[in-house]
Formats: sequence, structure tokens, C-alpha cells
Amino acid sequence: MNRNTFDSPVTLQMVLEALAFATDAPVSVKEVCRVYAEVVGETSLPSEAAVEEALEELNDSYEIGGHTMRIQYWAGGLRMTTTESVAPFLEAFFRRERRRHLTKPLMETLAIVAYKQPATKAEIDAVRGVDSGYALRKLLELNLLAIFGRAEIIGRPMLYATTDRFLEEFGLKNLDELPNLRQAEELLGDAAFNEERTRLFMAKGLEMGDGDPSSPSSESTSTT
Amino acid sequence: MNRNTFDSPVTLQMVLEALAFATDAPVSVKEVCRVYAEVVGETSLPSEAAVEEALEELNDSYEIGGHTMRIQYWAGGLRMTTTESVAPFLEAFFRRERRRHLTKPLMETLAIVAYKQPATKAEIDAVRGVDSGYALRKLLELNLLAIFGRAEIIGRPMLYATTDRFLEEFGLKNLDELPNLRQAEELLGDAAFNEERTRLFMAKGLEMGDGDPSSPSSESTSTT
Amino acid sequence: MYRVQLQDFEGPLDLLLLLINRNEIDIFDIPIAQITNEYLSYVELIETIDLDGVAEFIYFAALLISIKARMLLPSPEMDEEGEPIDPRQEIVDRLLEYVQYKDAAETLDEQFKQRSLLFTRGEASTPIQSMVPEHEILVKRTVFDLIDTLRDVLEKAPEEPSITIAPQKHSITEQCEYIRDAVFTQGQVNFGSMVMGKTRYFIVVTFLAVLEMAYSGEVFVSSAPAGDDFVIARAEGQSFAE
Repeated sequence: MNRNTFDSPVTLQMVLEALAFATDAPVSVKEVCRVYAEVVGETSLPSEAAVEEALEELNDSYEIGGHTMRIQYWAGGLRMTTTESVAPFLEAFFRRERRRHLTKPLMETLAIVAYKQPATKAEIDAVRGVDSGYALRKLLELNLLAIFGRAEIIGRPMLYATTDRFLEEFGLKNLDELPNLRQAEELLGDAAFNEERTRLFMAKGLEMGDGDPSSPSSESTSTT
Repeated sequence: MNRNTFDSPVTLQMVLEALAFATDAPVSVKEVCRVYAEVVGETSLPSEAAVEEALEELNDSYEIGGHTMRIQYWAGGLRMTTTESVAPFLEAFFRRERRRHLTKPLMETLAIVAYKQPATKAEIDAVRGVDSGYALRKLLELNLLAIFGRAEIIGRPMLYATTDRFLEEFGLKNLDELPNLRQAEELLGDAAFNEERTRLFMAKGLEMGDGDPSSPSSESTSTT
Repeated sequence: MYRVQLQDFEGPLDLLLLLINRNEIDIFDIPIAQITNEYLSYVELIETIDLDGVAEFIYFAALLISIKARMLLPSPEMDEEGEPIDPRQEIVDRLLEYVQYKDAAETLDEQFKQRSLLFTRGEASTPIQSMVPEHEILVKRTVFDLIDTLRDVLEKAPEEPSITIAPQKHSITEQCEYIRDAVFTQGQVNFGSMVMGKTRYFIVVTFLAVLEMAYSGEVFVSSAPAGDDFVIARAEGQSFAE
């Protein structure tokens, strides 16, 4: 196994760090020792104390260096995580990611429900000019919309409304925080209301002043 | 949105690091800027240059600190990886050799598309002298190639191009980073189709960036 | 079990490059008659053994023959500027372009390997494995070297009344079993000794079985010390239970 020569020797601390980084489940101290000894070609395993010492040194060094990773010793294993201080940034990122993965029809349907709620499918279809059955099912599945009850009109159609999850995903305290309802009503009442404008509107309104007027998907560079 | 107070301010560099660490695909520089501005509550985005500077500082700091992480700039985005030096330990941990490779027909087809893109099947077949249908299907399946559209010629054949996944799997920031095509004369001159010798030559890592300006598609920087 | 395509190993341009390289020929001055004859001898054999994927080899054979014919014309063709056209130009251009992309493919392959030394987070759960199952073709020589051996062996084999050989699939399966047994018990065997004194049919079907097993990564094929034979060895870490 010992087929590699290194410019500078790889230390136990480096192995610990790399394993804590690359694995997606906690890695046991024993496992770190085993892998280290196996590759370096030592017959005796490093002590657990040595690993724990390396762990502390690493965390100290992250802190001193202003780095945002820490190695946690959880559930009998080591795992690298980010510090609490950057959590809001990661939350914001993943929220944006999830939103970006909402397709146009989903985004559009969601926007209409958000402003018209509670809304029937017929109302939504009328605004979009297309059937929203699939989009509604998908949004229910994603727990961004919920059935609010039934309208007291002929056929007693179901009423859709946004969920707490919706607020959370879009970083809103409550529905009052939805941007510029008057503008929204104008838009929604407009016959020329179209996808592009919804997107523009959602991007401007809901993305909380990132000052970028482009549609939320403009940064997706993937060709797939 | 500025709902967080921090003990010490979170810098752009820290946000970059945390995002490069936490995401499972390269995160674009723009996205780093947006997330940073959104959470910090700044209306203007940090410049891309600032992010790139932060990237270099981070990598320097990892190197100086003896850390095994590096942030790579792949497929137009940032992603944290381990250094080469710890690869044997990770391979031992995951109990597998990671010497991945594609078969010769696949690699040849991929190379032709990479340099000629967008390319039709007929163009690829012509270079290889054999049918590339199977290789193309397989490469589409692996998400290394994608259909780019159709050529405006008779039969409107499909056009193939490489994907972001290709860039990421091959550790390239963009298509400009593809090694220059070497001149056939030069290759023939050193008795190059002798497989053993070519391999030896490559193993020494001599082949890249020899400043050959004649690479045919080096100006196409984006697959989108 | 499926039939091996010749082009999974090498294509017609690879064969031409091999012939040029082996004969130390200047690619800009190809002795077209000699190369055509050598090339045809391979194509005939490939046709005889009914190896799939021969169509493209035949296309290039036709191209070579037409070049040879044009070379013999008393007055050469002229281009727009009145310069004589070398009929070989087309094939030379194609070979040069192919060499470039073959080289690029190897460079990319190296880049791919280098990149795979860098681990990302959550490595175990990334779909990287899906890249790997593309099995390695375990031939340490070109398939044409194997065909050379086959030619030698066939020449020594007893003549049979029937020349046309159309190996059935089930026979290839049987021959795979035959090789598997031998390789499993002896670790490695020489192709020559596996088919010594057998009929041409047996030899050809065994040959195809070897290609198939090399293609599926079950055996490793490399050159024999003697040079005129090849060795079939058990691929390392490969279970024969299947």
C-alpha cells in the first residue's frame, strides 16, 4: 500500500483533517488511526490521545486563522462543520438554491397564491392562462402551499394558501412582509401579466434588496 | 434582513470559505457575492475581484497552516477539496482506488467534442473513422456532454457540447483552460503513437500550457 | 453476453497509424501500395472471423484502393491553382487530425486522473462511482497484435474444407467457459497452447471469446515473452464466480 512518496510527510493531524472533511458521516478515532497506520506503514496504531490532541490543535488553528470550519466530536466520531457565525449565510444560500430550483410555472403559481390567497385553482388558471394542476400538486408536495378549505361557491372548489414553510423559505416574517402588494395586484390584474414579469417581480420583491434586478435563474450556468 | 448580530463581523472571505465547504457543487462567485450582500444587508455586491482575492488568501493560509484543504475554481465556481498529498489516506479509508477512467472510445469522443464544440455526430465520426453513437449516448448519460441545439444545416443534426460537470470532473475552470492541442507533426516527430512512450511522457506532466495559440475552439469559453 | 465490436478496441485509423509506425514510414510520403496491401490483409482476416464493426475498416480499404488507383493515373489531378493534387492528401489530413485528438484524449485522461486525487466533501455519497463502471479494456497490446497472432496460429492450423466461419453466440459462451477454467486453474495461459492442434473454427471462436473477456475486464491480455503469442491472465481482484 505504501506506494507513495511525499514531498513533506503527511501527519496524523492532516489525515484527521482530511477524513473529517471528506466523509459525510462521523469518522471514528479508531478509523483515523487505522488509516494513518495502514498508509504510513506503521505497525502500531497512534494513540487515541494523539488524535484528540491533533483535533484540538486543528480547531485552535482554525480559530486563530479566522477559518469557519471546526471539527466536532459527535456521536463517537469526528466531523467537520461550519461555525455558527456563518449559519445565516449558509441558510440564505440554501434558501436561494431551493428557490432557484422552483421552475417557472411553480414560481408563477406560488406568486399568484401568495397574493390572492386563499385562491381556487380556477382563479389561478385564469391568471396564468394555463392549467395549474401539476404546479399546485408539486407545491403542495413541497409544503409551500396547503389546502385552506373550500370556497362557498358552486362546486365548493378547494382553496390554496401559502404555508409557514413558504415564509421560512422566502425569509418572510409574515404575509404582511410580502413586498408591495398594490403593485402585485396591479400586475396580477393585468391581462398582459406574464411569466417574465412575475419573475422580475418575485426577484425584485422577494429577494430582499440584493439590488440585482435580474431573474433568479440568471446565474444558473449549467448547460444540463 | 439584518437580523443577525455577530460577535465579530463575518467577512467575505469567511462566507466564501463556508460556502465552498458546505455546498456539493461549485458555487459561483456571483452567488457568493449575493449571499454575502443579502445577509449583511449591503445593497451593492462585493466585486468578483474581491472574491478572487479572498480565494487566494484562503489557499495561501491553508498552505502555510499545513491544512489539507484547498478551494478550487472549477466549472466557473468555487469548491473545497483535499490536497493530493492525502489522497492515499482517503483511498484507504474509502477502500477503493479512485483511478477513474473512461474507455478509449469515450475519451476520444469527449476530447473531440471538447475542442470542436459544438460538434455534430458526423464531425466526430469523421475524426475517429468509426461510429460514435454509443460513446455519445454514454457521455450524455454521464452528463459529461449535453445537446447544445441543432446545426442550421441539412438534416438539422444535433450539436453536442461539454457540460459544467465535464469541467468539474476534469478540474477545469472553463474551456479556456483546456490544454492546447498539440500539432500532429510534433507528435509524429517524437514517435508518439508508441503508447508506452506517450504515457511516460504524460506521466512526467510535460504536456500542458506550452502556449500554442492554434487551439481551434479556445475562444468558446462557455457551454451555455 | 454480447458480441465485441472491433471499434471498442481500435478503429481503422488506429490500424493505419500502426502500420505506418511499425514500418517507420514518413506519414507525408506513404507508400500507398504497400500500406494498402498490409491493411487489406488485416481486413480480410477480420472479415473471416466475422468480428463486428468491420464495415468502417472496409470503408477505409476502399478509400486506400481508390487512392492507389489515382496514384497510377498518368496525368495527376490539379487543384484550382494548377498545382498537382496528391491523392494521398485526404488520408494524411485525416491521420494528422486523428493523431491530434488521440493525444488530446490521453492528456484529458491524465487530467481526469489528477483531478480524482482531490476529494470533495461527502465523497462517499457523490455519484462518482457512476463514472467508474466503464470497464477497462484489459489489452496491453493493440488488438491488431492479437490478430497477428491469430493469423500465425491459423496458418499452422490444419486446413478444413469449409473456410466460411460464422461463430455462433453459444460457442463463444462455451469458449469463455473454456478459457475461464484454464485461467482459473493455471493463473495464466498462452493463446497458442490453448488452441494448439484445434480446428480453425475452434481457434477463431476462442479468439473472439478472449476479446470479449478482455473487453468485459475478466481477463488481462498481454504479450508473451516469445513475442509471437499472447498471454491470457486472470484480471486481478476479479471474481470468477459470476
